Amino acid sequence: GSSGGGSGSTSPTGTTLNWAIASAPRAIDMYGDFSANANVVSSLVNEGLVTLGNLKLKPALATSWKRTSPTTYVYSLREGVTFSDGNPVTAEDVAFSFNRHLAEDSTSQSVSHLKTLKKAKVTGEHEVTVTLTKPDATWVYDPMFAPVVEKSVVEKAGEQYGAPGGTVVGTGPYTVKSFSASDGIVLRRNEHYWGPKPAFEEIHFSYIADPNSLSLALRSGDVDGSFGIALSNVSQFERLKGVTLTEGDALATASLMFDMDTKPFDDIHVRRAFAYAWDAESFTKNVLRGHATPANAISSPGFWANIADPAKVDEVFTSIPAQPFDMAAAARELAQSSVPDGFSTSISYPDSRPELGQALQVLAENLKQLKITLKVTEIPYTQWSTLISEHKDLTIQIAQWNPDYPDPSDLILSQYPSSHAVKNQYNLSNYRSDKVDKLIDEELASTDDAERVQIMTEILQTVAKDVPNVNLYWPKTIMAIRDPYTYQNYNGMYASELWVYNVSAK
Amino acid sequence: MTEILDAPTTVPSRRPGRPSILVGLSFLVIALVVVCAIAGPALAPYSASAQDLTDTLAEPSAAHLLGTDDLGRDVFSRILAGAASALTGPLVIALGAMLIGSLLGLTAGYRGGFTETAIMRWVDLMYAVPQLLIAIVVVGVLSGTYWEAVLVLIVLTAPGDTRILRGAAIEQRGLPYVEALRVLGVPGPRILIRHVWPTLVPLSVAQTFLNFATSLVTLASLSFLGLGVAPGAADWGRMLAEGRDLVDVNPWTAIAPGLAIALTAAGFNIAGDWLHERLAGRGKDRT
Amino acid sequence: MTLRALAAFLGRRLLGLVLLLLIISFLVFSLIYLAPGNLVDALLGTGEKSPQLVAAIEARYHLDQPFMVQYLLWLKDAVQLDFGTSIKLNESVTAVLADRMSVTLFLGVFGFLVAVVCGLALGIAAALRRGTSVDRGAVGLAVLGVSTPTFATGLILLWVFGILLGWFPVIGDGDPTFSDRLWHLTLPAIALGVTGTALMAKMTRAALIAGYEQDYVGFARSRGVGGLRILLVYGLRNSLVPIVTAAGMVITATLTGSVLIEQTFSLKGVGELLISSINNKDIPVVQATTILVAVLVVVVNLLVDLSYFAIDPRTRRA
Amino acid sequence: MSTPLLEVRDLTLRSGQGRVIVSGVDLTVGAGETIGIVGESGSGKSMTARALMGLLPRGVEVSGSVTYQGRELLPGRRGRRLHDDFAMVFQDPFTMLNPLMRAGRHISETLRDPRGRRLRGAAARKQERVRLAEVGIHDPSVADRYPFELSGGMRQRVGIAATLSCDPTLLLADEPTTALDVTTQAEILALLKKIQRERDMGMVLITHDLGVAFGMCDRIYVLYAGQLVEVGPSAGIERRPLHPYTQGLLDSEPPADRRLATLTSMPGSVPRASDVLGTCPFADRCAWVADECRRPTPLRRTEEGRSTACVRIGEIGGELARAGRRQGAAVPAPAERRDDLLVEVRDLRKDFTRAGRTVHALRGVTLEVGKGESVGIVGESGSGKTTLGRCLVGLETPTGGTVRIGDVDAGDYARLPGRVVAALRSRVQMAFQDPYSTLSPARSIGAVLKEAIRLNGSAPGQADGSGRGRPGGSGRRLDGEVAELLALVGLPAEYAGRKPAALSGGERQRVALARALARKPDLIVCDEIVSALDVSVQAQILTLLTRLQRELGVAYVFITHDLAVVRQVTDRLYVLRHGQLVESGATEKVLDEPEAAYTRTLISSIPARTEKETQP
Ligand SMILES: Nc1ncnc2c1ncn2[C@@H]1O[C@H](COP(=O)(O)OP(=O)(O)OP(=O)(O)O)[C@@H](O)[C@H]1O
Ligand SMILES: Nc1ncnc2c1ncn2[C@@H]1O[C@H](COP(=O)(O)OP(=O)(O)OP(=O)(O)O)[C@@H](O)[C@H]1O
Ligand SMILES: [Mg+2]
Ligand SMILES: [Mg+2]
Repeated sequence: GSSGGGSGSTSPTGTTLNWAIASAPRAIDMYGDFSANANVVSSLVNEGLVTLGNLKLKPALATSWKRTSPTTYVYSLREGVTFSDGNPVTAEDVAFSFNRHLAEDSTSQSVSHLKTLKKAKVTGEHEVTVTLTKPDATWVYDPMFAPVVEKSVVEKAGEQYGAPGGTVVGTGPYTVKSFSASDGIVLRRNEHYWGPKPAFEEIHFSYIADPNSLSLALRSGDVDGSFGIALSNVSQFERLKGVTLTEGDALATASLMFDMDTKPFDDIHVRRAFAYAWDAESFTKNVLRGHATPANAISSPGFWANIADPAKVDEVFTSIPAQPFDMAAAARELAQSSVPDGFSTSISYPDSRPELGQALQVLAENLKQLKITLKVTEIPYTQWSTLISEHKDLTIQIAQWNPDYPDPSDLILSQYPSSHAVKNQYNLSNYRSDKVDKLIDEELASTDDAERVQIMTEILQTVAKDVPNVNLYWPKTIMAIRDPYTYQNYNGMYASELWVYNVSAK
Repeated sequence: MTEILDAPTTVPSRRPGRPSILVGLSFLVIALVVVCAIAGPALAPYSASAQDLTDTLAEPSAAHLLGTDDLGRDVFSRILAGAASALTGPLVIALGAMLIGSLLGLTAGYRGGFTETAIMRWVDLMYAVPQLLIAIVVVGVLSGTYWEAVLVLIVLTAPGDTRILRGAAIEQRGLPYVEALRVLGVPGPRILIRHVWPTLVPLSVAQTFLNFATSLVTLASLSFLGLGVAPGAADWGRMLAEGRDLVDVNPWTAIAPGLAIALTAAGFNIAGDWLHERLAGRGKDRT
Repeated sequence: MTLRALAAFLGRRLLGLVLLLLIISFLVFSLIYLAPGNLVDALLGTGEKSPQLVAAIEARYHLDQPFMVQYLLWLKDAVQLDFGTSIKLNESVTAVLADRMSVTLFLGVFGFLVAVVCGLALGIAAALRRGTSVDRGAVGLAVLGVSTPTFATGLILLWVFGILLGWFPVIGDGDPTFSDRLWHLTLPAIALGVTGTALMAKMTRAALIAGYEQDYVGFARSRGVGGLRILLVYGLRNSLVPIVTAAGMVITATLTGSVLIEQTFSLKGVGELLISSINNKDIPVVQATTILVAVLVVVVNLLVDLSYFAIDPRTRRA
Repeated sequence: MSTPLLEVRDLTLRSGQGRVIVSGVDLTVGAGETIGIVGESGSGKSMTARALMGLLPRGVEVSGSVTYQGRELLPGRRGRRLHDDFAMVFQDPFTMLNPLMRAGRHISETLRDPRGRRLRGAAARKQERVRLAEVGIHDPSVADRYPFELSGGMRQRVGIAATLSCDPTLLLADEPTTALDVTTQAEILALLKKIQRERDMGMVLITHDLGVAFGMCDRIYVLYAGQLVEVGPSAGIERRPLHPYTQGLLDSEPPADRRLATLTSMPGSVPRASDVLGTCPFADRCAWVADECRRPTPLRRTEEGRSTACVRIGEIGGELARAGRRQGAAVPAPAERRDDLLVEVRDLRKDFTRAGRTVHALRGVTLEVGKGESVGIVGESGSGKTTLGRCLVGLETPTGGTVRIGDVDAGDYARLPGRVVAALRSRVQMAFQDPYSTLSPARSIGAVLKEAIRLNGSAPGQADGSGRGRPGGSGRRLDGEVAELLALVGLPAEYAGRKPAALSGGERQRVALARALARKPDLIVCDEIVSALDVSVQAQILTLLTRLQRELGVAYVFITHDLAVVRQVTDRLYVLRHGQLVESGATEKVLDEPEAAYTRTLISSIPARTEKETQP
């Protein structure tokens, strides 16, 4: 194989699609690797009971499901589906696919997305019943995170299941032809697939992390497309001939988090001063070239589409207080604070998101006027994730939070519960509000969309008043695709969709 | 074969003290960089960090000689401001290496015995793995800052100086003037410091210039890999790495720092070579 | 030099090598151990992590053991040439390295050849035409070569010959066929070879000039020995020690440069692997790669030293 | 004289900057004739030879005319021999052979078979054997050895054989023996003469040794600062030189057969050729200088076969001859003074072990030096002279035997307490051979001398301190002492401010002696201190040494391989061979009535000048 995706000459024929992902997955199986990077591949090979299509929940291996009690869901399985090795999918396999994440010695990477899962049981030849530990309005999405695997195969392969060179057997439209940690992945059409036949005979994935290299690969035709182009590099791709950039809602938020347990960020005036000093308008327009919009809440409007109409969503966001860019106001706030003469602090961002670095540099330049020195450093992604996971000496952090499922409670849930102000959870502000905690529990227990919208709006309003974080901007997600292909309905959850059906020739 | 027949019979001992145009230019470049390092911010039309978000990635114009970068900062001003960091790091490395190298090299060469063995084993260890690679591993693994990178490079550069000075010291140790001083009754440390070292200073200085050039390139390489320098700093290596992404829009964001690095390094290399040729042979002015 | 003396020499050097590898592996291991960031986060990123999950992963990679135990466990396997499984890539380190080695080796050998051939040619031309514009040109090129960071050279070549002129592919290492590899790796190899070329040219020039100053060259001339024979038998042959030494240094420089060049040209080689493994705290890979590089360098140095015996009869019979 | 083989007219060499190196040299060589070019260092001998070979360094321009058998050869092609019939023997056998090539290959590589192809294999071997035999090497295995496996004499023979491989008709030999032992020197010269006769070649012998020139050459060209000052048959010049410089050279050359009361020496040193253009080059050093010497002084024919550049030779001829005669008087060596022993060496042994091999440099040497006495040590190269000297000053630690200096056992300086070492240092000093590296290059002469003086200031017992800020007196007093020391060795006081690089070799050697004298020693070990110097400067230094001995009562251990020199400055003599003493006794006695066979060989190897010149 070749990292360049072969000679590239086959792409226009339409039988092979050459796609770039950032790096080699650890496994083509969510259990082994749950990164978006891996899921781009995995979602074509493995299917869950449900899936997403244009941000809407869709049946996949389950034809329908019922909530029989606040904590019980019954799934009816699609009949006549076989794995890529020809064996039929049994209810046994489906139950196993849930339960294997919960095993005593499980090292499943997707287990945190199955937090409320208690157990899956076979309750009929084509029926599986799932019980939860507590009511969870967002459970409906969660079967996405437990794709269906063949029990016998997984048990035989053990730890090596889905690893490079190891076996993977799924029910998706593609099956793994080869998988090397260095040379890339080749998927071949799964002839046993129950659904519509995808257009491409093969999909070749190559690993290209560096945006420059990616643009070169697109330019040369070695690669037909790639998701998630870094916003700071978009201009480079815009100039490529024969390459279309497609923009979608990322459902993400770039956010600056203050550790409210640490001086001087325990002082709301300091936090507000930061918020006023952030020139979101200018940054999103001039630096990110319009590929982002100023934000005033952690859950961007796109999240709400499934539970509220656009007018309602507008209403929600206008009701959330905001601190628009205003240096005078920032100065006023700081003057009232415990540190009126300014102070000095430092902040790190992950090297994988250069645009966060740009944002910090812009912010730092404005803070300079307030005599606040913000030292910006770039660190490797791994180190950065340790930094925020350790939950020690947080002081001030920056991150772009990405969606797991298209429901506004997704990011609210990870950011604001006081129970998440601990190690390996991401309430990085150490924000503790009894009111918000209570509202979150209510929201999760509710099954009524209007009610949930109502509660979550209240949460966001409350949080906005406390300013535990500054929501810097809502980024767009951008993908690049070469002629003759185009891509429909691109959005930030591309990795959870059967994205290959969105690719079509012009 | 006429070409080969034209070969030199012997090479004239180049008259020292008459630098070529190239050497002159090198010293000019060095002088220029030094001036920028000292007075760069004062000379620059803009502050190196001043942003103008309404004028990002502008092409060269009268207002911005080399255009602006992604945050609307003036590239020309940043190049001028970058001279300071381009000079200080390599300078500290080269001088540090010279100091350590002289100390260890002279001691090893003059004392011999166990001291020499210990020092030279250390040097061998440092030589067993490539310099830049170690720097990458250490700085990368520790996510070191610029100054940590500088520190690592001092440690990695010093063995070269040590080796050279030890060789020279061994050579000097056997020379009659050192033996004469011993017979005269001059104490060893004094011979080393007052007689041998001054003789080797020119060699050291020439080596320091070469080390400077190497360190400049190495630090730039580290910056290119995102190691050491803070983002947004007016550092040539970092600017080149960041400019690489913008080369389509304003190529000067990459070309200018690249040229600055290459020219400065070339300047120091040429000057170092010239000094080597001119100074290192001093003390044995016949033969 | 007798066979026994040679064996003793080799024995001593090999012992030194083993010692060196121990020291290096220990230093690198402790370095990574002490470094910020941890493996669990490398694997799970910023996903929420339950304590059980963290414990399970730590147990799997012995992260719950004390430092020395971890190192000894690693060492025990390493002695049997088992460098473990890459944490990030989930593949055996040996397999990953073998995979990556083919590109790096190709690139390295190619770059080395470029450096040696061009460097020798430039050096010889400069020495023979000392003081002329040929000499100044060659010296100028050499200086520029060592003064331009490898990655910058790479970027320029990539831009000019890959993008503007479109003569060479700009990404990847091509099919495993020799010709495609050659075509894909030409630009990287040239970029990689530039520093080496400069080094080689400088050393060759200096050695040849010094060589031509020797009495025996004048004596040979006075006997009417031809220019070509003087160049080959008197000039180059006698300059072989510094030239081989330079070649050894070029190999080291090539190894280092390949890290940067692989980044520039997006090649999946050992250098790229090293950088990403460092970032990912992939201890087994960093360990094995460092050891591999150290072994390479030490073996090259050893070969260079051994070549002195072959080159110079004085060292053999002394 | 036969028809000229080679005729050189107005040969002028200029360096890149237009500086003249050699100007207006005329030479003639006939077939079967040997001419000599003599002159001191830097006079342009080698450059002339190189010009004739076509081996000039890049940047040196040649003009004039060189005709060979009537054919003009100049300008010739760069990097190419001027003519294939010319060949050259080089000075240094240790550097002229390719170290990585078999000895025999040097001989056969330029040989061609009848079809013009380079000789290889058996044919080459055969030729190598034959040609080695011609130069007196009958051991065929020599051809297969590498140069480093051969002795200096062997290498020079191989070199000569290689030179002859192109069957030249004109042989140039640039100081072919200066790097060799006295005994080997004689053999090589004899060999060259023999081959020259056998082959009826023309030969140009370049040497700075008048004795050698007289013995070998038919005609001699005396070169001084790039100009010929005298030309004539050797016998004529030896009998009666027609130029003050030639006379000076003859006078400076110490005679091997007797000791002179004083060696006359010419003042000053050789100027640069470019500085004396258009004047008599010797004017500044000449006792008879007059205004007309400041004008161009071309060679003028004076009598049959003789020419001189001296314009005043007519007026001063007689005086010149008398000046030479005045030097002639021999003096008896001082009586033996053995009563007051300064140094006593018993059964001294020294082994060097390097790379597993042991060299026995000294194998039991016994030696005594009395107060104020000058003791010579002679022997061929590698006989252990230097090692012996270094043991005396503690630069080497003897393997066995004893060294007593005064009442101190000075066998191992490292074991002695610092106080004792300090005392020893002020009694025994050393001077070295190479004047160019005997002084710290980075420090001024004054600083060097002051440092030595300060070491005295510290009372014995605390001498090994830092040396800085010792009670050595005020700056002014130090300056005064420095001036005194410089005066003692005949240098002006302003030399204190100079760096060694600004001094000539002779001047450096004087400074080195001054530095040794600064410690007011009883004994100075002089290791070949004049062998790197020109004869005229050598004479100055030797005169200085005897004066110092007389005035200060300092004793010398004088190490040399030059028997003529040793006779002039020593009272007693030790002859060393392979680290063992073969003979010792009063210098006169050992040299005039040698007992050991080895001593006789040594003496007979001296390229002796005849005794004629002493005749009034
Ligand atoms: N390559 C060169 N370029 C310019 N001048 C040179 C060069 N080589 C030698 N000279 C000068 O030419 C002069 C004559 O040198 P030459 O070697 O002929 O002297 P020499 O008589 O052979 O002395 P020696 O007895 O020391 O060998 C010297 O003054 C020297 O400085
Ligand atoms: N430092 C040393 N290491 C090894 N061998 C040595 C050393 N110094 C001298 N020798 C050997 O000891 C022997 C005597 O050397 P020494 O220098 O005393 O001779 P010399 O009589 O001074 O000769 P020359 O006339 O050439 O100066 C030689 O064989 C020499 O190779
Ligand atoms: Mg000469
Ligand atoms: Mg000696």
